[in-house]
Amino acid sequence: MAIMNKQITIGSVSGNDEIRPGYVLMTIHVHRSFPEPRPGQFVMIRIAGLQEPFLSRPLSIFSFSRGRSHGLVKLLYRVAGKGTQILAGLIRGSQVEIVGPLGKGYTVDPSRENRVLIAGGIGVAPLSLLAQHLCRLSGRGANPAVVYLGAKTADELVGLDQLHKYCNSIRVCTDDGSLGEKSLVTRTFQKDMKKHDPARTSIYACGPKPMLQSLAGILKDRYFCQVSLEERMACGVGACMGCAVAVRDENGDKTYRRVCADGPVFDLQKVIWE
Amino acid sequence: MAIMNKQITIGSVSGNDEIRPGYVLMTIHVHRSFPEPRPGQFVMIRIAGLQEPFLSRPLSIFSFSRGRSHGLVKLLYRVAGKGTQILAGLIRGSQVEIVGPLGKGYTVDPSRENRVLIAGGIGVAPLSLLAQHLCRLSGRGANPAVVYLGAKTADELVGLDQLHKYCNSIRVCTDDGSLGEKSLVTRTFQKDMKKHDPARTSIYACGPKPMLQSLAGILKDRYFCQVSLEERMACGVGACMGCAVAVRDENGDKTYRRVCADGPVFDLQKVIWE
Amino acid sequence: MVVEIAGLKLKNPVMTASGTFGCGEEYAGYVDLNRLGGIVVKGLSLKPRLGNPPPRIMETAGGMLNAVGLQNIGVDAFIEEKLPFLRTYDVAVIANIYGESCAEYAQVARKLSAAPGVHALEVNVSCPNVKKGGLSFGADPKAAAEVTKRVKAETHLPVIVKLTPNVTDITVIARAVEEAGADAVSLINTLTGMSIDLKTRTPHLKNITGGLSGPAIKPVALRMVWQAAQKVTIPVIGMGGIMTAEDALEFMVAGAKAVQVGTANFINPLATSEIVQGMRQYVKHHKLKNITEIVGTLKV
Amino acid sequence: MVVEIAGLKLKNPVMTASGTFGCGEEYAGYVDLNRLGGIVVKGLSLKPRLGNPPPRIMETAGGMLNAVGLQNIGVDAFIEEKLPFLRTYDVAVIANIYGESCAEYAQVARKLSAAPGVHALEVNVSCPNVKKGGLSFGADPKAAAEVTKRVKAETHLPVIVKLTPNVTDITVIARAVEEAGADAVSLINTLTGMSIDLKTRTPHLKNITGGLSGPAIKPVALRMVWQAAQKVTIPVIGMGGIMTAEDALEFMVAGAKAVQVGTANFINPLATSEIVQGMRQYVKHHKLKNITEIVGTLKV
Ligand SMILES: Cc1cc2nc3c(=O)[nH]c(=O)nc-3n(C[C@H](O)[C@H](O)[C@H](O)COP(=O)(O)OP(=O)(O)OC[C@H]3O[C@@H](n4cnc5c(N)ncnc54)[C@H](O)[C@@H]3O)c2cc1C
Ligand SMILES: Cc1cc2nc3c(=O)[nH]c(=O)nc-3n(C[C@H](O)[C@H](O)[C@H](O)COP(=O)(O)OP(=O)(O)OC[C@H]3O[C@@H](n4cnc5c(N)ncnc54)[C@H](O)[C@@H]3O)c2cc1C
Ligand SMILES: Cc1cc2nc3c(=O)[nH]c(=O)nc-3n(C[C@H](O)[C@H](O)[C@H](O)COP(=O)(O)O)c2cc1C
Ligand SMILES: Cc1cc2nc3c(=O)[nH]c(=O)nc-3n(C[C@H](O)[C@H](O)[C@H](O)COP(=O)(O)O)c2cc1C
Ligand code: FES
Ligand code: FES
Repeated sequence: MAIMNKQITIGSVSGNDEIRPGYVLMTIHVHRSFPEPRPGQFVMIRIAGLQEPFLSRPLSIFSFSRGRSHGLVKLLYRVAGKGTQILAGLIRGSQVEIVGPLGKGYTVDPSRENRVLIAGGIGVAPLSLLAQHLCRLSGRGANPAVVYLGAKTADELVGLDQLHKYCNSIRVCTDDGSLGEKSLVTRTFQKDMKKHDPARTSIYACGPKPMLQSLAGILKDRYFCQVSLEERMACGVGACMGCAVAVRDENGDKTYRRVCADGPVFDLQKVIWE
Repeated sequence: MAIMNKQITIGSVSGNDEIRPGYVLMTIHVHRSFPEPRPGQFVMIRIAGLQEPFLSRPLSIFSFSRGRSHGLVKLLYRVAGKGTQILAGLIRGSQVEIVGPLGKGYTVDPSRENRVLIAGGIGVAPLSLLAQHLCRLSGRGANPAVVYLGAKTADELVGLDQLHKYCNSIRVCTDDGSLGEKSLVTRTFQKDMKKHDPARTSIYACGPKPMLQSLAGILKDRYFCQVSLEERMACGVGACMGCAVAVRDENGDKTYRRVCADGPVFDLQKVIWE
Repeated sequence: MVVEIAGLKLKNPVMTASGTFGCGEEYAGYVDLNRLGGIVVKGLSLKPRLGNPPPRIMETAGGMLNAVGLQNIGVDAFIEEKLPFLRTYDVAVIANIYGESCAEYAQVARKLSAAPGVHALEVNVSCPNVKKGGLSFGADPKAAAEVTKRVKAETHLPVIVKLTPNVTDITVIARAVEEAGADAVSLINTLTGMSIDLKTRTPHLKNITGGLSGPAIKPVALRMVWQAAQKVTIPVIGMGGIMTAEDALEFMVAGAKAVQVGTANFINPLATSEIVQGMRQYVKHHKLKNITEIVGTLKV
Repeated sequence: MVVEIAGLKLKNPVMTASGTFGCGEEYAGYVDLNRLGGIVVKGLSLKPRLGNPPPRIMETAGGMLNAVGLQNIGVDAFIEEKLPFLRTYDVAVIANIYGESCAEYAQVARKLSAAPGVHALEVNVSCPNVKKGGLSFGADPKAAAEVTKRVKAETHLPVIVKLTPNVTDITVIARAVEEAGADAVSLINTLTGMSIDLKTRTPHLKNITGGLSGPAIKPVALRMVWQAAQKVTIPVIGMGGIMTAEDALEFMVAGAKAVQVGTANFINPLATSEIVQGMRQYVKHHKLKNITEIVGTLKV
């Protein structure tokens, strides 16, 4: 029999600031018993007591810390539509309901010491927590990962400050050259690729579909790359079959997996881009 | 052609305090151009940008003042169900949308100088604005009205402080005697009735249906009494025919009138209690 | 943004839905009626109707139930008391009509056709309290066709038939009234629903059941508009939960040549004019010659 | 709070709705499955089904659309992989079944009837992709009755037939399946709806249309449960937008002997257990002997 250990967390919004036009950092006070999230995990969040937006929204955990009296969950999100717009309108003191941490998250293979993080746009959110995690694993002063961080414009390049806390090797690029190199992040990485020995390298990526798709083309099956995927979600826990993504199963046949429960992190080479 | 002079007001909640268990006083900053409300008028209020609750809620204007930079609308409401519960949860700084002032309000007949206000429970809300108005009309120091204020218990007797600003003749009663006389407000009034000369008296009442119905029985057609009625509303402006109340028309035949547009104030003797 | 529905020119595709905008007077202080595509007035019957006893409305999740019961002053009083006001505006006036029998529909249609300032008729065949058996006119293709024919025979005005969604296949009814001569169909009317007061164990509405409207029904409305638009060649007028210009445009993409805005007026008295404005912006932004270019362009 | 549905004893009237609770595993960490009245597992077909391509879901006002397309591992894998887990609980397990033909329904029913730990069958006759013509089994009283008979012939288990709301008169279908031997009916399944992405002018769902569920449909569901309960003598199981104990109790007052909770699970993983608890409080507060006392007590 399953252990009943899962709960709904009531959190209190202690900050919800537009750090860039259309990008918001939400800080939520939670009970200190909030389970330690693994990098790549997410929460389903909704406004307490409201049914609008009707479905909870999946957001990656951007950062987590635990103090004496409470935990602090940070979410970094882009205002994409109605739901995130309403979330962005929450003022300090508002109550939110959180289910999570959910999903399987990234796995860290200790034998692959060369870690590469590739983030496109808001895809930086789950990779930030991963950077924090890798930093802790590898100890002070070490450089836990090489980061490639891209966005359309400087205005949309978020999360850099946070990443700088953990990594000192960060390559920044923008589509229009307004910050860092003028390049797609996948191209910037590709130019560097030779530096990364496939056998020793673990790649972690998150970003828009076209970016991940092009990354799949670049990496082929020579590199092991874990990607965090997004799909619209209803339940977030694996019950509704709503968040299907097409992947190849063990026999190479197409099947649908649940982003929420079987992912959100998948082996890039298994993903079928429909 | 009608003049297009009606607007929707965006207000900012500057206070929303539970003054008694289940009774909330909301203070809303509005633009200083907010039209001067007549006593008995109401607003349709909703949370800006939200569709929950779906319909706006009608609330009487409890008090209004205009400063240099803005107007202050106060609403006094009872948490009756889902809608008022959500309203009660609004924190300082929340934005609300207001349509109004709406409805016809009470009329003040200068020839009937003896004014009697009879309020049951939250029915005190529109009568408070009326008291303020009468006080202004009759000048400083005068006693503009005799007030009978009743509620189930002391805990549910709200609005007394506000009334005291304008009237010094207030008879208080509660069903259980926990404050003032132990009596129904209609009974307390009835005992006093002889003091009020029908020809010189104008009665203004608001309260739950049973109270108004019993008042109708007490007053018969000897007194002129204006009552403020409540019905569920959708539009608040007279378009949907949702807020029907049965009244007798000029010929004494039953017809339905709109509480929002034809009322909310009606001649008590015309109301048909179904 | 001019659209033509069966010979009737509308300045733009945005009309008010019957029963939600009175006869225009109540909203004239909020909205410039001259900027609307059309005003569909509330349902008119031969004789004045008292309507149902209250409570008549109830809120639901994302919508509302109503059982107004077609309270109206009757077609004669409408012509005398309401039309003169509407004639002061330069806007298409569509009279929504209702009868307890085919003969009554015909009579109401005849009277309105003779009245100056009525530009089209919308025939409400989705009413619960009609003469024949349990089924309403609108749920039976034969009865719906019969009403359509009778009304057509009485009028030179364009005839729009308004369909009920409470049927297994709305396209069957749509085709039946098209064949009977309808110049356009409008859909959807309300879904029949119910709401219960647990405390008293009584229905919230005195009428027991009522019609569900508002955003809650939008997915059903969009689906039916899309289905109907593929099966008839006459124009389809779409409605059901339209709150914003985006909603309205979605109905047009699904196949509606024009739209009606109902419950939204209650939530936001400026809804219609904001929708017209939003459509105009869309036309500009997408450099369309006319908004009608998007009608029925859903890629499936 | 025990209720009996056609010989099947439930600890309380609260079941999970098919397709919204997986096979119980996903919510077992949140809810003590032993405290539920029953678990209706997700729709099972003879062969495993891949389901529809994504996107499969879309939010709507007060509800959601889904077009999962009955993705499931097939009845054999269910018996082998999922039932053992469910058998570790002391809870009624109801298998929701689906077939592309009457014969398939019968086969699935036979297999499940032989499997230990299945306590009842719920026959989903509201599926769009079935063999015959355009109409689904559930919209045609004859076809619905036929499926019911075939399933009944294969099983000793109580047979619940789950009805679609996308019909003109649900009581006709309810009576048809009652006459065909159904032990109970459950309603409603989802309303067919649609949602459009204005930017791309494509449907939000790859499947174009989907099923609408959640509070948005509650008024329609309540109305149909009330109508059906008056026309059949077998128990009615109500569902559609139930979020709280109050909602559930309203369905019972309307005539449902038990209820199912669907979309609410997504919004609040604790929904079912909170509803059971709320019902218990209601029983205590109103000093009822059994919750069933309120069934069908609506005063009209
Ligand atoms: C596991 C997971 C983690 C995520 N983490 C983050 C995060 O940390 N920060 C962040 O900004 N966003 C994140 N997202 C995406 C985020 O959930 C969506 O942007 C959000 O739900 C959109 O809601 P909306 O109502 O604002 O937009 P909508 O109006 O619903 O949609 C706006 C646009 O976003 C797309 N969209 C809607 N929902 C999703 C979704 N679940 N996934 C992808 N696209 C969607 C729509 O197709 C549409 O194009 C994550 C998604 C998943 C599945
Ligand atoms: C013109 C007018 C002025 C009003 N002024 C005030 C006021 O100043 N202060 C105040 O507390 N209340 C006032 N009301 C009543 C107030 O509008 C309702 O209490 C409120 O809308 C209930 O909403 P809810 O969602 O909280 O309750 P619901 O869950 O909708 O209902 C709770 C209970 O209240 C009843 N109810 C719901 N709506 C109304 C309504 N419009 N009128 C009467 N009863 C209703 C329901 O039948 C039910 O019994 C006024 C109503 C009208 C029509
Ligand atoms: C209060 C109310 C009254 C209505 N009266 C009528 C009517 O008289 N005639 C009619 O054809 N439709 C009537 N309707 C239906 C609307 O015109 C419209 O078809 C329906 O509400 C769906 O659109 P909406 O969701 O935009 O409101 C009424 C709707 C409401 C809410
Ligand atoms: C994601 C999802 C999947 C569903 N799958 C099934 C199914 O497999 N079989 C079935 O009979 N009903 C299925 N349903 C319908 C529900 O069981 C229920 O009838 C409907 O959702 C209405 O209830 P609700 O509003 O409480 O969700 C599904 C509903 C949803 C939302
Ligand atoms: S969101 Fe429900 S299964 Fe993934
Ligand atoms: S609330 Fe619409 S007419 Fe009064």
